[in-house]
Amino acid sequence: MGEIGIAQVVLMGLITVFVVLICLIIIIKLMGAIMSKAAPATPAEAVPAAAPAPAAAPVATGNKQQMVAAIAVAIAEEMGTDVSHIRIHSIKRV
Amino acid sequence: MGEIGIAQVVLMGLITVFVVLICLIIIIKLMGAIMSKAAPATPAEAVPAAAPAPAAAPVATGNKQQMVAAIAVAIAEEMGTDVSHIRIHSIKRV
Amino acid sequence: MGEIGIAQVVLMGLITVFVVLICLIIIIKLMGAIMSKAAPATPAEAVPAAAPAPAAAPVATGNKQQMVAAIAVAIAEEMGTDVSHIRIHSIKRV
Amino acid sequence: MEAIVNFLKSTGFYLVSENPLSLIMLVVACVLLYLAIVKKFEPMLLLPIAFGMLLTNLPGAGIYHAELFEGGHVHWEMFASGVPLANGGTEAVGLIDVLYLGVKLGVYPCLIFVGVGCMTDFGPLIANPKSLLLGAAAQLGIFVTYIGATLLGFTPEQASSIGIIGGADGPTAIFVTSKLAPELLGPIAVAAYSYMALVPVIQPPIMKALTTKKERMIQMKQLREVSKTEKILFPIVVTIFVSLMLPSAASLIGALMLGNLMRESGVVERLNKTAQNELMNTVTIFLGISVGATATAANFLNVQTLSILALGVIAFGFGTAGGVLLAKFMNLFLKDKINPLIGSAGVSAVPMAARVSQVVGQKENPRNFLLMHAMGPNVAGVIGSAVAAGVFLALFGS
Amino acid sequence: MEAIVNFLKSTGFYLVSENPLSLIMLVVACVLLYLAIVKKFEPMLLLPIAFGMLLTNLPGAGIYHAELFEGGHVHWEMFASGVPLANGGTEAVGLIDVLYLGVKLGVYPCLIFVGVGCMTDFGPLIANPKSLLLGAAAQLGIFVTYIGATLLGFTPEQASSIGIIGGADGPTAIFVTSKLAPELLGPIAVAAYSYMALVPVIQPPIMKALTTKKERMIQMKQLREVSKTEKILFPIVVTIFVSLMLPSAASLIGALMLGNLMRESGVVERLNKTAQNELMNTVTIFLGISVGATATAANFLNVQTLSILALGVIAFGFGTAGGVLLAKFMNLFLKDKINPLIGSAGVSAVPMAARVSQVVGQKENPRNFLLMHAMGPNVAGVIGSAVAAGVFLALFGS
Amino acid sequence: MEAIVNFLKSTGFYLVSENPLSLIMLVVACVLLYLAIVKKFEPMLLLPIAFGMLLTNLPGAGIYHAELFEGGHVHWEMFASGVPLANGGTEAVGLIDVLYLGVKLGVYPCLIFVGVGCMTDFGPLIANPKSLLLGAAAQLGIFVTYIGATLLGFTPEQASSIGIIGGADGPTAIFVTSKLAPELLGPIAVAAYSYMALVPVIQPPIMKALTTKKERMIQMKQLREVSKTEKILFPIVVTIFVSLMLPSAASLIGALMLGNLMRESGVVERLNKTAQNELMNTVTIFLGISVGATATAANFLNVQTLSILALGVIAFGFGTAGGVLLAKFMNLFLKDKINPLIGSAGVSAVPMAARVSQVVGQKENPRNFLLMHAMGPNVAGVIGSAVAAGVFLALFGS
Ligand code: NA
Ligand code: NA
Ligand code: NA
Repeated sequence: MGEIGIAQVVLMGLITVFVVLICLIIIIKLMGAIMSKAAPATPAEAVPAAAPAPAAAPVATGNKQQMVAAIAVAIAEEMGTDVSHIRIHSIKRV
Repeated sequence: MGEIGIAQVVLMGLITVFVVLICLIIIIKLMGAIMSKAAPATPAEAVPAAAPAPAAAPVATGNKQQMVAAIAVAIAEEMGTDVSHIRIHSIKRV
Repeated sequence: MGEIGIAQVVLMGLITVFVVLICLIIIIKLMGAIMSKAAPATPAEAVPAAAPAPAAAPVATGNKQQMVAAIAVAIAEEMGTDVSHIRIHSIKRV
Repeated sequence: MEAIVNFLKSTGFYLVSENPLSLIMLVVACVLLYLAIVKKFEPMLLLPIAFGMLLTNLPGAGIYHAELFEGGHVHWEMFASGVPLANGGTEAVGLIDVLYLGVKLGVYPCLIFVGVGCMTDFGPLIANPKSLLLGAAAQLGIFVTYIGATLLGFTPEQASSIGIIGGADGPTAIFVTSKLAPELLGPIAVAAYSYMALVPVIQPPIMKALTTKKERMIQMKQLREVSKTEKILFPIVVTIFVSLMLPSAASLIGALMLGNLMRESGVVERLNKTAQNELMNTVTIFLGISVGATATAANFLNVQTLSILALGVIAFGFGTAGGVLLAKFMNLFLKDKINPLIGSAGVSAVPMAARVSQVVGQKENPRNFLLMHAMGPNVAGVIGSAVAAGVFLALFGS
Repeated sequence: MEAIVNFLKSTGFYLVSENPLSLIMLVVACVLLYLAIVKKFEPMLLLPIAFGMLLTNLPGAGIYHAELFEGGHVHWEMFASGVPLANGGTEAVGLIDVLYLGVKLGVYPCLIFVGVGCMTDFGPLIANPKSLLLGAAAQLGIFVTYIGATLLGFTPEQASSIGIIGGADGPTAIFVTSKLAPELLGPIAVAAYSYMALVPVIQPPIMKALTTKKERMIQMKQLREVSKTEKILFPIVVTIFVSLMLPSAASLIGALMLGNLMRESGVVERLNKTAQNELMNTVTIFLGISVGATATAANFLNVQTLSILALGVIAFGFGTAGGVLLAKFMNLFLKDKINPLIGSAGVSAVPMAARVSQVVGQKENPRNFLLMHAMGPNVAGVIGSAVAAGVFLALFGS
Repeated sequence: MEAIVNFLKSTGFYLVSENPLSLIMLVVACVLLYLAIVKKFEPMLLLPIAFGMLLTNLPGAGIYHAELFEGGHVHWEMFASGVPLANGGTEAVGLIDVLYLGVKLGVYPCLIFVGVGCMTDFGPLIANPKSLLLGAAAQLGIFVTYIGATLLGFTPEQASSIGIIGGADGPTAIFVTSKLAPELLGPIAVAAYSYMALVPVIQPPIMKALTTKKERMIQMKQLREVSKTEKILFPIVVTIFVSLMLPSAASLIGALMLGNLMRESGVVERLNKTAQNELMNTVTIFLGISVGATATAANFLNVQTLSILALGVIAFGFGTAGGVLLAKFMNLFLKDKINPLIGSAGVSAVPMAARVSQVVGQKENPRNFLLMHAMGPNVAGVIGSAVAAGVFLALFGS
């Protein structure tokens, strides 16, 4: 782009950064406004991307409460540690 | 490097290997000497790279027997499968 | 391969697919016949590629308390180290 | 002042005004993201494909340059010196240009097939080798679609690539298309993965239309157990035999069976795990965004794409019908009847199509468990499509 | 006898006598290893960088050849036939020559950004979009440094690369530098990662100097909860909007947001995990040693490097000040006051800078929890730096 | 009709009739698969190698084309435009063509060495540096084999590559061979990994023949504890010193020590894990099938291969003897006697050879625990072989 002064670069840079980020503010606010109208906010915390808790539910039968707790904790934390894909196929009483 | 005889290659090779490795002996001994002077040896075993031991405490309470079974199964499978995919096919009362 | 009609392509394609897969049927049957002659079938289910179950057995016996500690440490480390390397640094009586 | 004008002229908003079709492509990409995320249409591939489509259609972004691969060749000199621009300058190659090399050189689909092989249990197929006939019959859709595409004016190379959609195997479709008709990669990949996700919608009506209630209630004998030795020999024997019959299918079959051998041999568990997890995931990301990136407005927004989407449904439909009908035909001769519902699983789309057989069967007869029986034709269909792909590559490959 | 002499002449000890500066570089590499291992200065990158620096400065080792990338081009023919030596022979390409291709073609920084996106929660930013202003203001350091570097005689391309150090984002700095001033990759990477590690030392005095005790004690309202839908839409919307505004920022923003979409969509968990773990770790190793390898004695041991190290501090300092001062300015108009300490987090250096805000804030007011509030400007700073990078690439990119 | 004839002529069965030797190679590949799977001979590498050998010998499959790498160069133009065929057409590059680039450019062996470094504990070597002498003596096999190979008519480059089999380090052997005599990659890799698996068969008779019962019963003093600092300094110091002494060994030693530094530093645990798991596994698969693919009938089915297999045993045997004999010689001067059984571990083949020392020792004296003492020479052997490799590369490298 040929000759371009220091001041021009700095001004153009700062202005661009501010303009782009201010536009993003507006976009986010619009998005939030539409969301809150469209639906009564379902908070992300209540629907986390990976929700290990429900997996415990079917297990929570019988009098094995503590065992269930232990397994659930171990598994849940295990899931937290990156290793992936826990499947409890069945827990049988003998 | 043009013509080079078999004997030359073999001699040069063996000599180089021995010289380099003998120098390494000297270097390691020097390093050890400096270390032992610099500080009263902190053995590696005492300062393991990653020592998460404290996390064990909260687990070691509560109803032992059932927890043992649950956790033992979890560990066993973990060890067997090495990286991922924990599947509890069945848990039997001990 | 120059000019080749639609019908030719379709016929050749379907015939090839069927011929190849029918040959595979014959090969599999032959293989099965040889197997059943060679040895009294050792079912795959009985010798799974990765059989972690036995590992649980030795764990489920003996002095419970120390085992809890040991296992708890193992789990804790497992959690801390994310993927592999189970190292039991110490097993203390609780 | 002039600088500012230049700057504004370089924004995407200005460039969009020159190429407004890319806006439509952005909408298409967002629709695909919606299908992937909300409708859960094969998200593992559709999400990266859709994002690649989005990135490639951002005017001026320069993340993918089709010029680098024009004429079926890789233009290394441009990788070295940059891509020439209209204004005489050059632009550095972008991220997806580099990633696309793996598609162009046929590496990604093969590596994904190694991972698929690691995850596939051919046991049900070995236990019931007749399944292979159903897996063969379900390739009918491929060839019917080939006819249709040719009649619609596609070249034989393009018609082959479109036909392979009916194989319901993403990697096979992408492998063939990248060799024979790379200009159609975008629409074919989108069609293949979308219809795979739609298998539970497309198949049941066809399955019900072609079978009687009595047929759907047929219960099948339990499968025999398969020895470990057979499972280990299977991938070796199949690789050798199929590759000798049809050398052009060797890459796909070889990759699939290498993975399966790593699985069944049990002696390379570390490699098996990496191949089916991290390696496959990495390649899936790279493959998805690269394939998506070929879907530029020029390549995607034309009547061809609509034809491909229409032909794709035909492919899945005829494949389903082929499998079901051959099962009915086989029942004329068999003592132990086959439930024709497992025939539809021959289109592959592993394991979705097998589950559809199970669900449809259980609706008629709640005690009917067809899943394992359907897994036979299901995995046979993968081999069948690879063979069909080999035929096309042998006939039309350069 | 002659053979022995030849052999001795080929040892590094002899070669060192011809190029004693490489010894100094070995010392520098060891100092960096010390900082990485003992002082824990961003060891994930500084350790590989330092080791790459060590390898490249071993005379005669031939692990990296700058000639392969001279003139901004990749010389494929040398990859094929070896690198010509002074004595007329050729030498095979080395390990880092191959790995460096990923830097040269801009692949590694983008892939790392995919991983960063997978690990970044933009929730606090969406909950409090005003954070973006602080993230913008903290880019002040970039432009102040640009001025300084230009006045010191650096070319505009070099000055831009040096300025981006102030963005406190490693991948962004390396991406821009590899495009605009690859000869400065070594010192710029070292400066960027060292100062990121020094954020807890550089920032607090500036933060305290520019704020009153009362300001530092301001408590902020708890952030609202952000819906999953907003989190999913965010990466898509930002990619499209920013890329249309500034196409040259599309690669970085697109890669970051692809990763974030993989995270937030929740439907591609396998891909998300691989992208942020194994893929990112692999690329980090390759990137680190490649970047380190560019730091040869000729490139590193000159007054430029000292200038860059000095300018780097200026960049971080002015960035910190910019964020803090804008927060104070905004407080003139806001009813719910912002604690200006969170402004400094706008330089990114995620999540270190946010933690600094928390620590400094808690020292004045033990019940003050600024961490989540500081995460907003913190992640906004990543976007801000990518935008600033886009401006430089648009102005000075080939 | 003609089409069908053409089609039949393209099948592998027809092509086999023109090149029946490939059938023999398929049998060889199956034998190797048997050794890998049933006999568990180093399956991690032998299984991929054998499968690569199988794929490359399927006539017409076109998965690997030796022409792409003819004359020691990489022919990029063929990667771009396809491989010319006899009939004037071209064929697209295959999967293994692309994967082989990593061997050709020397990347895979180095990356595997990074992983090996991550898994190696040099503690026993640091605790007992005398081990290095045993690790040096065990390289005797390399040079004896070099003499033998030269006398059998091999070129010095080939003889070097064959000799390195005696180093009992797969990556080192493959690195040297890919640089000096790529045409021998197949047989050398097969020999190296087979004999490594056969260490428990080859070594014990030699060890017993060269030692007295009394010597085998020697108990050694427990090793001192090694400080963390020493373990961290070791890889840095070794890299610098060995690379300055012998620049041509820098790639191998540098890669090994980078991995070891990542392990011992403890500050880059994520990188350490990926390098020794997923990265290493991926590279192992790619390396194995690429190396196997070079074993075409023309390259493998000749008297050279038999010579190489014979020379390989000689290499292992003399290496074992060298280590044992030097230990005995050292005992003439030492107060604390060395058990000469640990000398054999100097051939590397980590950790198999060390286990052999332990087993043979315990047979004479059940309370004798030699494993940790044998680990010293064992890991020293890895350094020793890399140094020997460096000598050959310095003398005969282009
Ligand atoms: Na199929
Ligand atoms: Na920033
Ligand atoms: Na060795």
